[in-house]
Amino acid sequence: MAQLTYRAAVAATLAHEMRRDENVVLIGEDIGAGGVFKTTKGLLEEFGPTRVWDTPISEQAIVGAAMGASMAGLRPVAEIMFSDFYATCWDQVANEIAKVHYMTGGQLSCPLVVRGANGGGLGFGAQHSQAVENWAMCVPGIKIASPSSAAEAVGLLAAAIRDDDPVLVFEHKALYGSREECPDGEHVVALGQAAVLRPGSDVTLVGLAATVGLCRQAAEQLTGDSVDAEVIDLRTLVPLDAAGVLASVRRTGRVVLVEENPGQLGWGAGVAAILAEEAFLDLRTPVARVSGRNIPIPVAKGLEAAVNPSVERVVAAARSACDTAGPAAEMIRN
Amino acid sequence: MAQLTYRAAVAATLAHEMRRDENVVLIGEDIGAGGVFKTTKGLLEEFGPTRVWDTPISEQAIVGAAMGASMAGLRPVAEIMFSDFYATCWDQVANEIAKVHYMTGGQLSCPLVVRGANGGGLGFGAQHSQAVENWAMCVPGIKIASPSSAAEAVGLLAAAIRDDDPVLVFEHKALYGSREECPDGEHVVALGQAAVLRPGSDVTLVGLAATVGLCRQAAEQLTGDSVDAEVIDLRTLVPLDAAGVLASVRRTGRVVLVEENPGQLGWGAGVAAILAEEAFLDLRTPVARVSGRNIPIPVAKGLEAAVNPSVERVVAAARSACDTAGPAAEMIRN
Amino acid sequence: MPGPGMLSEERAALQRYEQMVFIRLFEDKVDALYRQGQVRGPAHLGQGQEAIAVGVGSVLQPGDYSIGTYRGHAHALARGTPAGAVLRELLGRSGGICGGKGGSMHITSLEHGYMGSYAIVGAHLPIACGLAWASKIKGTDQVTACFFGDGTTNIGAFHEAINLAAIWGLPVVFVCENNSYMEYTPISQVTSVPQPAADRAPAYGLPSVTVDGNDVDAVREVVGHAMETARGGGGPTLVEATTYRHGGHSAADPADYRSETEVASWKERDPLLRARAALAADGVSEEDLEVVTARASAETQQIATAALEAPALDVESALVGMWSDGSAQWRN
Amino acid sequence: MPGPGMLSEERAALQRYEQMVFIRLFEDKVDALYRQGQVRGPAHLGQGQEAIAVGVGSVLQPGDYSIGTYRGHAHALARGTPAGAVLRELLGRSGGICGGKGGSMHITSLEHGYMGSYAIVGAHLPIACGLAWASKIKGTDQVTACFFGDGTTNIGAFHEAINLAAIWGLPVVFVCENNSYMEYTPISQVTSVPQPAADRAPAYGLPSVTVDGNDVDAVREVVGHAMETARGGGGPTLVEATTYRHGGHSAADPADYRSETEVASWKERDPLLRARAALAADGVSEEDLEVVTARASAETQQIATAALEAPALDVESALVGMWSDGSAQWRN
Ligand SMILES: Cc1ncc(C[n+]2csc(CCOP(=O)(O)OP(=O)(O)O)c2C)c(N)n1
Ligand SMILES: Cc1ncc(C[n+]2csc(CCOP(=O)(O)OP(=O)(O)O)c2C)c(N)n1
Ligand SMILES: [Mg+2]
Ligand SMILES: [Mg+2]
Repeated sequence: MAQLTYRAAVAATLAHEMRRDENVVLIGEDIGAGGVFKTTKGLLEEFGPTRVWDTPISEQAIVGAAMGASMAGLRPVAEIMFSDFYATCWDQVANEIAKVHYMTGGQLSCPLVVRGANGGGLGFGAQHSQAVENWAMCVPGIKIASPSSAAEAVGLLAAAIRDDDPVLVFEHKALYGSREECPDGEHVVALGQAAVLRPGSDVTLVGLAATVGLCRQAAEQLTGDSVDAEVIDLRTLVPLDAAGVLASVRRTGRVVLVEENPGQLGWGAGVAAILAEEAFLDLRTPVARVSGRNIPIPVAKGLEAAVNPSVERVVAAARSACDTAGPAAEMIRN
Repeated sequence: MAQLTYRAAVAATLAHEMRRDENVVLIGEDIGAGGVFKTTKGLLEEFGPTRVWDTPISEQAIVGAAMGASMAGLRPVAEIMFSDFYATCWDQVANEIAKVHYMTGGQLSCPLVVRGANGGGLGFGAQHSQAVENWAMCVPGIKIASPSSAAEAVGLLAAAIRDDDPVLVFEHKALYGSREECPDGEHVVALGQAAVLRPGSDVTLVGLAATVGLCRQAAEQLTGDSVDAEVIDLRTLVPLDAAGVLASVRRTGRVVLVEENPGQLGWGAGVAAILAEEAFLDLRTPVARVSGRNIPIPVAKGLEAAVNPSVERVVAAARSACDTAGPAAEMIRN
Repeated sequence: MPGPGMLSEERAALQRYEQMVFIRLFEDKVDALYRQGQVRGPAHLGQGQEAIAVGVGSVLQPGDYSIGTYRGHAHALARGTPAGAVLRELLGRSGGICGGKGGSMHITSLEHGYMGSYAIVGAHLPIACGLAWASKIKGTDQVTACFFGDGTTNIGAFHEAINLAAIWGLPVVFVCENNSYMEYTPISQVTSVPQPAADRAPAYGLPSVTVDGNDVDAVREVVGHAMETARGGGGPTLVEATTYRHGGHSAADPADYRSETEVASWKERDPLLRARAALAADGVSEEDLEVVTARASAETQQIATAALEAPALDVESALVGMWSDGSAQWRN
Repeated sequence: MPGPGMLSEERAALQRYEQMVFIRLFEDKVDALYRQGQVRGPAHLGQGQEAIAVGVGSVLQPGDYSIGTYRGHAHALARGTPAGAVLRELLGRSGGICGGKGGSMHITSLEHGYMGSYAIVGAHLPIACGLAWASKIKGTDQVTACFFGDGTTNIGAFHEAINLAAIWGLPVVFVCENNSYMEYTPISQVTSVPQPAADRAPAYGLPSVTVDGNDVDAVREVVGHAMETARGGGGPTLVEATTYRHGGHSAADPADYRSETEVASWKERDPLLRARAALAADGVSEEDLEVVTARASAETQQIATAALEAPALDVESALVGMWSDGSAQWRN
């Protein structure tokens, strides 16, 4: 076991997978110098320029080249520095990579990974702070992972690289500095399995990436109100562990979905819709969501905090769901 | 009143608005020749090349130029021939147009429209058949309209052009040939107001663009089962007439959301989530969705039909919601 | 089969001619079936442009990659893709090369190295780079040929792809089929240089290479040379081949934005007539040439008959095949 | 103010020098405040590149547009944007030019014709086309200046924008600030031609235009000429100005991928030293030059003090201002 930061966990996993499989090659901007988030540090030195390919600022070429190479049998891992930049190569991701296996009747496959920094909290502004895993969830044919901790970064990235389908890995930039014990050697977290990080009986808090931390903190605070919250880390959106969430919600009867996506249309809406269809009888209170506000993300500290989800908002939503003496009381039927 | 096809309604409205306001200019591929869907027929002839601008195949330049021109006071209407191609200029739409007003503290505005052909049903395949209004709904800062008929095409497009914010208009390509009486002269449908096309008391069917027709047909069929369905045409996703849908659902207690978006994450999930949060006590049965399957769209006729929503699926969902003697019975609590 | 008395190069030339004739008749047949309402979705045909697909195809080796567009029937067929499976794909019958999921715009034959037809303009140029990049990394001597149109030279993906191929010295030959039109708009009206591809080559440190795209031998020579360069580690070439599509942008397009004289003048330069004249000049008999045409015609007819009789697709197949394990589950 | 006895062109030259000095000191101050943790988010500074912003700014007329990137402080200031409002924006204090919503990467001043700083590489080149397109449609004689870096020449939006500007003859001057690096990667390593912008100009039917970007007078002359061409209906120019950033890609970047000798050699070519030497050669006294520096320094200090004392932002302002009516309602 080694203490690793989330960013080092990414670099270590890339190295591990590159040692394991010579078909794993890296492509991206400034990755040779270690990457702007230091997630590829040391890899050019270890693997040389035939495995680590520095590119021009050409996101379409980067992702398109990864696609072509994967069709020819390699397992490229492309970096999109900030996930907001997916917009500059969205055709390659949404229209080509996601569809080519299906539309060729299964002839071509894309065992590739695209990874990069996602999410807000660091004052990077409207064009460098978005959580855009909802964009990807709109498009059938791509898998979506988003680790909430260093150890998960290891396990999910390894699984993504080994998967025979295209996987987008959304690393959360506010977590890069977070540190945790990471298993040595092989550590692979199967895609499509949510983790129950804290069992609880009163309310289910569901998070992804950075919002998992909000859920955990909220759960701590809620113990003060004698609310016993279960915390679920979704880990992947596609495949989605709907059964895991449903099982928890059926037990607790209450749920707060905590997403950084704008509530207008984020993964929280996707999960809420499933609950509304399939856990309707089991819910004791309405589904609650804590989402990013439906607004671009501002830079100034207080302003950004007002837009992004917060522990306070999670606690309030959970309390309102559980507080049988409060305003939610009349809404509880069972 | 004139009988117009949906495609002619688009052309007529563009002409009407161009006559009304000389700041309205058109930009797009092959629009001078009338456009591949004939939605700009006759406009180059009437308005000349200083109002109708034929472009190279350069979607980023098209949408970016529209943005810049709108910042300088024009009211450009850009055509993106097939909405799938938004992927090639998604940065301009999602990261620039949607955000520039907010991130400049209100200094710059983008009173522009981007319009084009959306949706499936004609065998155009995975890259030319998507309903991608869900992509746009993921991004705060853009308005979204999608007319279900020729008269609505007139009213919503006119409203979009006159709006001071950016509006994406998703015309449904399977509706272009549909024909209807359209009001002469001014006809503007305010953005953000859903229409109740058929009042009913048992179940609310909510559609958008081509799925409105599915809802109407389903409502007809359901009368045979003595089910009185209310049909709502959402018309716009942003602004969303959530109040209109909530009011209907509070009355009927049952809802089927009928979307062409993949159910994985489409507007149906967005509306379902709102209902799960805000109409929980009023729902007599679980929220039901009929969505596009979570798969790319195939070409062959029967295959495409199996992926897209159908009248049969709407009828079945509505029946299941209403059939108190059937398997949904035990789910009805009120 | 060309007569046994012929020299082998002469035989090969006659085979190329036969391929061109076959592709022409195949496209004509698709056009006819389209008009009968048998082809679902759009069909972008390539009559008039056969010399490029066949010329390039003739210098590709087995194991090489090629990749093209929605106007891709010829490119698939020129690699040996079974025409029956292509036609069944267009008709939505069982036995289609993509199982009815791809249709006309997405014809693909992995087995023949034809790595797909793509329907978003420009999108496949970066993908072509990726194929060539894989060959470079693996150290094989495979070459990738990438077909695209004149209109494609104005989209961003073109620029990013050619630059990447150039800096990495990728073994890819970009073949621009300049047929003078994007859809309805003349390319000259929307392009800042007269030769949309060749005049851009220097912007990537590449020489300007043009070829008469209606002359199959010229295409062979120029592209063959580019391929040998690529195979030898000399990097990419951007070739502009001048040609013309006899029909509209797609089978649905009457193409009345073009003058009759323009169309007529290009039909005089029909690549099939040119190839036939060249063969005749080289001493191939009228009889041998007629045999070729008759055989291609019979084959087309036979393929069409069989395709129209093929069983319908299993509709349930629509709901599988999204993931590489054959499934389409996105949640549990 | 430069002394009253000076000729007006000499006074203007001294004013330009003062603007360059002020921008340098402003950026130095931002750097210092960044190091103190006062600046939230990234700050991309432009020390070393001042001659381009000031040279171009000096030939723009009121009413003209300019547009730039995340490295945009200089471009905003060179149009007359109040430095205090820029600094408050960076510090997230009230009175910021974008209300604290934009920050360093999105400095904008509509009032001064500076139509925004954009943080996605290449995105603003099409927008610049749109500004110029509007001028053309309205028949005004406004010109748009569009700043971007060498790294930007390899992204698709660059290609689409320059082609569009060229075919429509738009009144826009594209100014590439070639500082030899994208972020950490030397531009030569990822670009297929030695001069990333100038060597691409012919691909759009435009002449290759280069200028020493550290010589404010040369920039004035070359860009001024391009602007007159644009204003007179002669269409766009693509100018490549060679320069160097003294610091890292952003204030957080130690830039240890560059050799000390490389940095030192460029610091010898510092545009401020060059301008100062030119002024001295033209007879401007040391005293006048020192006055300029002292004034710029005092102003920077005063602005910083005021900005640091400015009240905090109203946090609620985050939740409004998405739509042009000032609201942010997306549903009822
Ligand atoms: C990004 C994108 N924009 C527009 C289209 C619509 N479209 C399909 S083919 C075509 C013209 C392409 O012209 P060219 O590259 O010359 O190829 P050709 O059709 O002449 O073979 C257009 C505009 C598209 N498929 N993709
Ligand atoms: C599409 C996109 N890709 C990558 C980035 C990250 N990025 C920001 S600045 C930059 C380098 C830009 O280089 P250049 O154009 O030379 O401008 P400079 O920073 O040198 O002024 C990169 C790669 C981005 N902002 N947008
Ligand atoms: Mg063409
Ligand atoms: Mg640079």
